[in-house]
Amino acid sequence: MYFDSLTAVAHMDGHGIYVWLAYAITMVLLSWLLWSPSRELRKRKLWIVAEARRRAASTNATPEAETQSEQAMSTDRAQMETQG
Amino acid sequence: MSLLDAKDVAIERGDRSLLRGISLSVEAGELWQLIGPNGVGKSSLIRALAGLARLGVDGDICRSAAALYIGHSSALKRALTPVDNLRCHPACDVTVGDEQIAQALQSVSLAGYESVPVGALSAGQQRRVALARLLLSDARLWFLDEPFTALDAMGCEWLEQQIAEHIQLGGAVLFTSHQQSRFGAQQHNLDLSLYVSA
Amino acid sequence: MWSFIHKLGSPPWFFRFSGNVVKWLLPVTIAVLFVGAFWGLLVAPPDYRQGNSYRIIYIHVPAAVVSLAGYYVMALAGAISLIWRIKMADIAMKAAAPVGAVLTGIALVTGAIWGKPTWGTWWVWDARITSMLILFFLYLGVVALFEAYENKAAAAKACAVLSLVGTVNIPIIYKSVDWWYSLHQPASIKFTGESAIDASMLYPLLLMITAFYGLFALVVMMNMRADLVWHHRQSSWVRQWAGFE
Amino acid sequence: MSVPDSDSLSLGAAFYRQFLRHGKALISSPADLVNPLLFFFMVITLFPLGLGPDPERLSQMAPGILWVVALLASLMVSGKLFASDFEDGSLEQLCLAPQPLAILALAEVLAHWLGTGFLLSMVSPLFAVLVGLPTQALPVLFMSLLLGSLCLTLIGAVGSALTVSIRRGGVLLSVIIIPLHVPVLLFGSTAVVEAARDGNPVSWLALLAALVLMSLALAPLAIGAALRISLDNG
Repeated sequence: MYFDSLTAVAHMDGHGIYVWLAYAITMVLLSWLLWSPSRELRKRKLWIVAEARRRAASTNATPEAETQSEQAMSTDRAQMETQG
Repeated sequence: MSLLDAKDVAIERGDRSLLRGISLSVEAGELWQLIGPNGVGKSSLIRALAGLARLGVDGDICRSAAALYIGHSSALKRALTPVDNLRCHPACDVTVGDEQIAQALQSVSLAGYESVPVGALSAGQQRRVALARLLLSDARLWFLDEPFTALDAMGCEWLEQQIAEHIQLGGAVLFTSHQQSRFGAQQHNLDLSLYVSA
Repeated sequence: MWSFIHKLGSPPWFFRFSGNVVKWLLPVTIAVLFVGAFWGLLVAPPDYRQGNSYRIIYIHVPAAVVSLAGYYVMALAGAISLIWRIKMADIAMKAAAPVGAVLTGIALVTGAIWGKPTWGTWWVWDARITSMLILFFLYLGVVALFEAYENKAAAAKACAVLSLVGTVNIPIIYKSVDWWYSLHQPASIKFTGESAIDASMLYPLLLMITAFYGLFALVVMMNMRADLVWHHRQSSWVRQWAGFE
Repeated sequence: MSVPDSDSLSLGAAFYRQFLRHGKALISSPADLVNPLLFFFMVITLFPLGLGPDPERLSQMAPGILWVVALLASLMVSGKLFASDFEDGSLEQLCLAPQPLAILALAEVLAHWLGTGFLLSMVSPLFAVLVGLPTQALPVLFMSLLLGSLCLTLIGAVGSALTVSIRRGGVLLSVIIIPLHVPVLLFGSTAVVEAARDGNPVSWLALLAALVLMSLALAPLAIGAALRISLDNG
């Protein structure tokens, strides 16, 4: 260990603010890079499961319910589309 | 010897597939009309067959002769005169002499308009200048997308005569049109609604 | 070997393959990242001239190196998609562009922060940082072009052409900027010649560079997986994956 | 078909025909030729207004000002290069022509360069006096702009081909093309700076000429590919 105490680590003879600022920004951006695709994957998986369940429900539903669920799916798809 | 062979052609727009499983072989002297409701993909298919679109087109299409495509837009420079437009046309595949151009313009009854900039002509007249290219090209395969739109009775009759003449000389024509078949038995129809993918 | 490359092109196979790779690569990359950062920040000695601000090199240089390599990876994917019309290469290119842009951004920000204590101002027009800024613009150009096209298949092909043109230009840009402004400190690692910094600083730097390379590959694969699931949301293997996993 | 069996068009004839077509279209609307020059003239006059009339300072910055404004003028004009062909459908026909698209596109780009970049470089010594460029640098300014504008037009044409099918493609053209213009700007303006300082501009002009040859060789390939892609997106 080059530094002997915690305060020396924070201070780093005057350059601490710059070093820690640089590392903080880098870690934030890198974690965002890692986090955003996994969130996207999870969101799409939920959408697919929901759509599969809706399609299964609509196959044995009455025609009247059919149009309603069909309509729900299309608005849902439109909302996904804008995000997608 | 078929001029155009298309096997299992599929057309997509965005990631939605419009048409699928189209196979077609056009022999010399044949006339094909692509029929189908609006938006079924007639224009996309004829552009794909002419070789204009590659993205979103699957299946293999091979043309064994030069192709001439006339679409909705006239491909004419508004500032140039009809003579300059026809002489310097980008897809023109033969050296065109002045008297041939004059003959062509005369044939589409635009005799007096040689030096009028195309921009000053009416839509129908511009359409006829574009169609005059049919007389100035060696291409044996014609792809005409809605050729009869914006044409008056005389223009349609002239175009029918050109197509008939081209067929007899061993050429082949594919065209899309809303009107019912104009050539009776002589014409093969390709009804695209049979190939619409679910 | 060829069958492996060929299988890479098929979405379901690639999806499973990349899933396994991500499973072990994620923890490894994060571990290497933290070890490298810890080593560079706390263990390695400071530079005798610049003092502790030199520790920023352990993120500035890796980000710069990987962002430049990332552009070539993106252009390679573009070339594959243009030449062999493989759809998977389109998805790879679309996934690589934003990652490269963010990494170049990191390199620029850390370079600017490093410049403050060393040269006294936030921005110095020196050769390396200027070339990186132009590389950042090249990335933004590719991303902007992709967003501007409605038909995303055409967008991928257009970005492929743009990134190939960019690749031809990058060496010229770097050289012309160097000649134009030849004051900058020589690149601290010259793999060919003996490197200008001694071993105690070199090892954490190499560790961080491998960590950044791992991170680049990781994020590109994860972006690709998210896109594949969306593109093939109708097909059975996606529904099967969603249903059972 | 009433066409006698005339020989099919040779590549050179097709190149010349395409060059003629774009040239005639350009000449027929003189505004397209004069506007870039007016733009160049007016923006040059902004700099002394902005930086102050002190001739010493102006002449020191003259090469940079002249070159940056020439670059902006070329950028502004590049957007219109393929726009009219795309709208009136002649781009489709171009792709159907038997000759390679890259060569025909090159003909269009050269005709466009003659109408814009070439004129700009002819007129630039006149405007150089406005910002007090030393007279011994004028010939080098002309040479560098002559070569540079051809390179800028070729690279701008790649951008124009990529963005022609996008409705508001103008700004996007600048975003994707400016980074590629950097080497041309560096070599060109440094050549003029060297000439103004009685240094040796020849090496920089040689580098610029090398860039021109590279662009002449590679840009048409990119332009051809980009035009086909834009057609599919249209």
